[in-house]
Amino acid sequence: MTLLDQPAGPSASVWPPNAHGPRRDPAPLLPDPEPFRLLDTPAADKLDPELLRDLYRRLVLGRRYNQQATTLTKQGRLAVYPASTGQEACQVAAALVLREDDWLFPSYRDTLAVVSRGVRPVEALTLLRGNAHHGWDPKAHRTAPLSTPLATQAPHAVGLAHAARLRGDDVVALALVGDGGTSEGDFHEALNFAGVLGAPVVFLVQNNGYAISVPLSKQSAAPTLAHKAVGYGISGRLVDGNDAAAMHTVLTEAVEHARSGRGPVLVEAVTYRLEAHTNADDATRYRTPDEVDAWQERDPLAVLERHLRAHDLIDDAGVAAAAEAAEELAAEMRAEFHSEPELDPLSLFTHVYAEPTPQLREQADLLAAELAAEADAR
Amino acid sequence: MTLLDQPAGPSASVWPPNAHGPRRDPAPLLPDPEPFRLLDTPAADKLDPELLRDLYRRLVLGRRYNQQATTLTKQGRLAVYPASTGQEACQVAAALVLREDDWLFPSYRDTLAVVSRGVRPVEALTLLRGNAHHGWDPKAHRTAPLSTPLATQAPHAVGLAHAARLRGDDVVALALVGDGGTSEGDFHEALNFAGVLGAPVVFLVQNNGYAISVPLSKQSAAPTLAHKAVGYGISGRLVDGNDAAAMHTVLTEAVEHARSGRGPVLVEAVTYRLEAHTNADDATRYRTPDEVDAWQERDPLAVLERHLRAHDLIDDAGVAAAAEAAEELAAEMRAEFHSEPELDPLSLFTHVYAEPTPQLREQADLLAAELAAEADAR
Amino acid sequence: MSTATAPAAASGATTSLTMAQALNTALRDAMREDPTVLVMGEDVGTLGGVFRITDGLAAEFGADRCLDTPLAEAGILGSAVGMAMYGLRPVVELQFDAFAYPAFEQLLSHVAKMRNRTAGRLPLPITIRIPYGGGIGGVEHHSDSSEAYYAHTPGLHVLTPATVADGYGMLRAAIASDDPVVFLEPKRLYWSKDEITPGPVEPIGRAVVRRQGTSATLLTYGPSLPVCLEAAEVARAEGWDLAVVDLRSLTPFDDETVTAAVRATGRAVVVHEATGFGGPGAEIAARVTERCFHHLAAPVLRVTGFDIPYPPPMLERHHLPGVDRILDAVARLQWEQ
Amino acid sequence: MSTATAPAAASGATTSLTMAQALNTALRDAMREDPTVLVMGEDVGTLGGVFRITDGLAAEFGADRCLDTPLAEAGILGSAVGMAMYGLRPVVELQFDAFAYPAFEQLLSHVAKMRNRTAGRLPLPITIRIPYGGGIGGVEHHSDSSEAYYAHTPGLHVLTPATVADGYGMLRAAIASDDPVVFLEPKRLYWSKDEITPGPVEPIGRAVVRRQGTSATLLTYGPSLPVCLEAAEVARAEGWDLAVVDLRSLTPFDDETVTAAVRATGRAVVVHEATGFGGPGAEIAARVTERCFHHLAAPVLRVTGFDIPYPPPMLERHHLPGVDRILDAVARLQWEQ
Ligand SMILES: Cc1ncc(C[n+]2csc(CCOP(=O)(O)OP(=O)(O)O)c2C)c(N)n1
Ligand SMILES: Cc1ncc(C[n+]2csc(CCOP(=O)(O)OP(=O)(O)O)c2C)c(N)n1
Ligand SMILES: [Mg+2]
Ligand SMILES: [Mg+2]
Repeated sequence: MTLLDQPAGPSASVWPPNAHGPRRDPAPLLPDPEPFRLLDTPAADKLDPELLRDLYRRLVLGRRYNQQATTLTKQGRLAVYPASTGQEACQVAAALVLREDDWLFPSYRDTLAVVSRGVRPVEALTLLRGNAHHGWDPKAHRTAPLSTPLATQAPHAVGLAHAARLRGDDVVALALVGDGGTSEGDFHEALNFAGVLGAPVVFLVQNNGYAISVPLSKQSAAPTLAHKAVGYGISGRLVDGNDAAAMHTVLTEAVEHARSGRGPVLVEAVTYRLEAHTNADDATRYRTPDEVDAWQERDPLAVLERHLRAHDLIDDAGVAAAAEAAEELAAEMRAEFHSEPELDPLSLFTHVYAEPTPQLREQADLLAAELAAEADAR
Repeated sequence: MTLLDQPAGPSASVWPPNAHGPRRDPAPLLPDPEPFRLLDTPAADKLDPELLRDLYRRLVLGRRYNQQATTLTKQGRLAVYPASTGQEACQVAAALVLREDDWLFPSYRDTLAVVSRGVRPVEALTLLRGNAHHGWDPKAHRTAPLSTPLATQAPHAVGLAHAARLRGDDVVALALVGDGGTSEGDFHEALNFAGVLGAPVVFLVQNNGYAISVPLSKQSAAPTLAHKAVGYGISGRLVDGNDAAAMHTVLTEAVEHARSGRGPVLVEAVTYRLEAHTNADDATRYRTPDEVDAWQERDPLAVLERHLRAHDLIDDAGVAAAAEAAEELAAEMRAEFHSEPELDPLSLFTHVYAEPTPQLREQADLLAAELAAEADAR
Repeated sequence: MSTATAPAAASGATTSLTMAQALNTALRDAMREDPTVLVMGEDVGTLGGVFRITDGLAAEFGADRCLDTPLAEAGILGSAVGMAMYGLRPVVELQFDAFAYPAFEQLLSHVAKMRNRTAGRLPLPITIRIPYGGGIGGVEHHSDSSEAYYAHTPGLHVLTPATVADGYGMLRAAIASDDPVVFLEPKRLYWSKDEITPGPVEPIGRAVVRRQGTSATLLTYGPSLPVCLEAAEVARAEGWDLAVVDLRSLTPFDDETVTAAVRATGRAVVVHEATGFGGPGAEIAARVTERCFHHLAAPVLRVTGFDIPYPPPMLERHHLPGVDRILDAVARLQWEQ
Repeated sequence: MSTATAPAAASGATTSLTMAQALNTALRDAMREDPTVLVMGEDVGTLGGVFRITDGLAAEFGADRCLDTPLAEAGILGSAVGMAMYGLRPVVELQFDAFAYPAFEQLLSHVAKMRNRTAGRLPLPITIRIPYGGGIGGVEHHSDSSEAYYAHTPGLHVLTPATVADGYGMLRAAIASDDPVVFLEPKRLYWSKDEITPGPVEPIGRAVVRRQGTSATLLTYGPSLPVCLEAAEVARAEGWDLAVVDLRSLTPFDDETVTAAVRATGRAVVVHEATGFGGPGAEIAARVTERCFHHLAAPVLRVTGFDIPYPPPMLERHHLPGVDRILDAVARLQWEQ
């Protein structure tokens, strides 16, 4: 089943005319029983080699980004970093399938998706560096701030997508949520609103198996998380999140589905968080090295590289070029984080309101006086 | 499919060993496409006539209860009354299928279910009378207070059911929610917890087509509300809520399913609110007389009486006896509401905490002094 | 419930309206003037809201601009955030005070903080209308006074009108604000009636002295304003000439007006329905004392709802600050010094 | 993050523990003594909690009594309500202050009100543990001080320990309480260390004078207690002898101890991290002034977090009440009269 096959009209009913209907056929909403895959399947032969090479270069970049950011935490340049290592195919595809005027709603782990949209790493990582709550211009990049309160960004995406449609723009919003985030009430309310409004929004759940230490089996008893879609009358898709080609295909279809007015889509990408929750976490407390090793085998980067090599779509020079570009990114990151950020304590009081209240003006004066006294004392 | 057919084990997967699985087969969780009905079908022949007559008597009682309560609002004896007229089959069946040690979690419209559990009308209606927040002893009747904040009682039911199981009791909790209530985050979180914990809880959604003025079509785009079950890995059932026999059968199965450790069940009963939202509501603003008329035809009381008469299971004397019992209930209600309730203003301060805080003691003294001064002035 | 659709009120013309009609008119005028203004919430469309404040708006502006939403308050406020990010100005109705609680995470973690988090790049011009307070015989969860939660949350403006004219003017100002406003509508004043002359939109944040007085100053807002005015009338017979200040805005707070009004009399009582402990009256008493300490002949006293869950209808009159309780407090202002 | 599992502490024996270990020991002792006590929340089981406060409990008591829940705070608190109705005593962990907000409806409309609604028939002995406050370099939403919301809600007890001994003793008291307790754990004191001697469970609601003094009284609690004690040390050099009161319980409030401590010096400063406007300090200042007006030489001043969203890590030190800011306030207490 592809997304293009849409539910038919209401089924016949013995019911009196009422407000309950029309009832829909659930079949087209249900995901395939197994995650959609392309690499290492016969269908892969039809894929555009240039797309695959592009995805490869981006995954290499993404992996290096994750490594460099992790290193920055060790050097005290970042307060904390939740790596998306192992989830790069999801991150990269999420950014790649969007048009420039589409909107991305990332969760706190999704800085790589933000960087893949063109935001500079130092801006994407501002929150985690600790000098400000947020870095980039959300409107310029059509990318909402990282959302730390889980799933709360999902209703924002619905509202924005609906507003865009009201204003006549064929803009799509893509919201990123974790497997843990699907348990939150906001996830439910967002999907329900999206279904009712028919809003052009795509929800991508990166099911990486854990919410910090809590495995999916303690998070949900659903057949798959994609099955949640049917309860909202929206289409569900299940995809191998470590297969960059499958991710790109499914998300492209989902975005097209939403853009063309056929309603929202819930995509579950089955993937794995190869690193700990953040640098502050100790993952050995809740998972075995064997499990991690097995998933290393399905590392999205390795899977794609194997495919490219097996099909002679890349040579050593291509691999080296990708690695070189990644090193450039890493060097840029090191340079950008080398110096201490500039800080203005009085910025605490700007932007609480458009105009500071009289109360805030008084408080700013107090702080200014303290700073002046401190400076005098020095 | 009956509830007794349970999902098989995990399906085979190409996935590495991980925390994501086991994945389940969704098929057994999905509701039938059309609501389950018994009356006016061949299957009705196998029903126990005594059960049908009992249901009939209870429906007659329930209808009269609704009428009398509505009358009490007109006389100013109740502050407000949300009638369950048209939904009596749901209300009565919900109470009837529970064992004495099972727990009921009613919503604000479900006082008839509470009365059907054996609570005296004057206690069931205390909240709506306005003299206190709540009437009956919840533990004695295993019936939680009416929940006004919608769907918030659903997680309570899950917690109680889980606690009972932890304590070794084979107790089931039944939570009543409206179609509107299914949109709330708490509904989602409750069903998800229930699925993960495998808690012995049954959720009965009375889909009466409206949340105040908002029709179901603006509330949900799901094929049916029962389809929401699959997203939580629990069983969904769709039933004709105006068919008392079907309601009784499906709820009995659901309770048995939960009690026997096979997990929670979500039952959607398709029904209709024949009266306005409450006596303060003007339903003509949002629905047509034609629609109401059509549903009058499917009045659960009329449907059952037709069935009983057609199958010679009741005679005029039986009908008269039911009516008489109902008049007795109505008379009892009138008598109980005839007098003004006794009120103690100082009760405001009892039961805020087990022991009043020093602050509350001061405030109680203040009120006591005011009351004394008032009395003196008289 | 009767209709709130107001006689078409041309700006500048004087009309007799209820508070409900004034609010309805404000919404209509704002929607007419600005196509980005939209109304959303439970039952706001076809029904016109349970208090009929949105009556007629769906008919005039269509279902898209007067949107009946699913029943989920976090979803309502959360999607309003997204709409505001895309340049709309949503006016959200949350049906009753206690039914705003499910939206608290969206309110506290996003609505209140978004401008600040993004250094001004994502302002959220959202108005959140909440019918609040008691005195109408509502059953539990229908009479909470939750303004203290909002007032303690930086990033929100917290307004509450007490007069019909303010119902119109302040709601217009709230909708015009580029920052989120929690707009608290005193339920029991919905049916109060007055002549008003809709004028230009005033900036928010100013208190108003509703009654001049020399003996002591009552500081109040919203549903308690009429009670305080009545108390001041009664007090006259007992020889007290009470000033009454209507705060109108809890955030920002008008220290200037309040401080001047208290200094003028040297005695003050704060009056509100909300629970006293940690209520708005605590802040008001504390800041008035900080600013007027040497002008005060007595501590600033508070007459508030008790520290209890809002009581059932038949007992609510004992909970609500009434004329007698206010006058008792005035009497305790150490007159015999 | 290191383990919080404490050396087995026999009641009555003196042990050196961190606050985290003291809390862990309190949970373990309560679970050993009462089989109806159970711990639940996100990551509390296998991981032992992100701050390791529940470390080792799943191993000792099993997954059913130390329950890893799905990630949904309203669901956690809501199911705890049902468990308490069936005779269990759930101890709920909400992972960080701002992640308690999704549970506010359950907290405000059910947990706080259930005993009252049912005239005492459904008491809810639930302890809600919330790591709160700043000072540990947490990114946004990880450093809120939300105690004012809880303290303003009748029906809740609101406790916050500031010493290792109170970490143990007050958590035991909270779990023993038949009423719901919001138990606020100052994150930045988790690693503070002290010798403690676990003793019998004390009743809740009493403040403690941590330092006697004659010049002025600092009123504080939780994370600000060590700062106030340090300020008092520094003040000595400037000739002030400051008393320091640790409130420990915001609800109930210990008027007796606080009033006596303020009357003894005639001057007071309230210190806390939470936003000042409508914060706990407002209530404290207001009620102290009501009770001590003629003993006061100066208005009660407040040193609090500013009225802004909690700042990013690199700026938080400018927001948090520090020694200098406290001493500046003390200096403003009108000494030259
Ligand atoms: C509302 C809320 N509750 C709790 C947290 C604390 N927390 C941060 S990340 C996390 C786990 C998230 O798991 P998941 O959604 O699967 O995303 P992942 O970390 O796997 O990317 C938790 C519990 C939070 N950020 N927000
Ligand atoms: C959390 C919450 N939001 C809003 C309301 C106001 N309200 C009371 S009843 C109602 C409609 C309920 O519809 P439904 O769940 O279908 O139940 P029904 O009235 O049809 O029985 C609404 C919106 C409420 N009680 N609780
Ligand atoms: Mg995850
Ligand atoms: Mg309904």
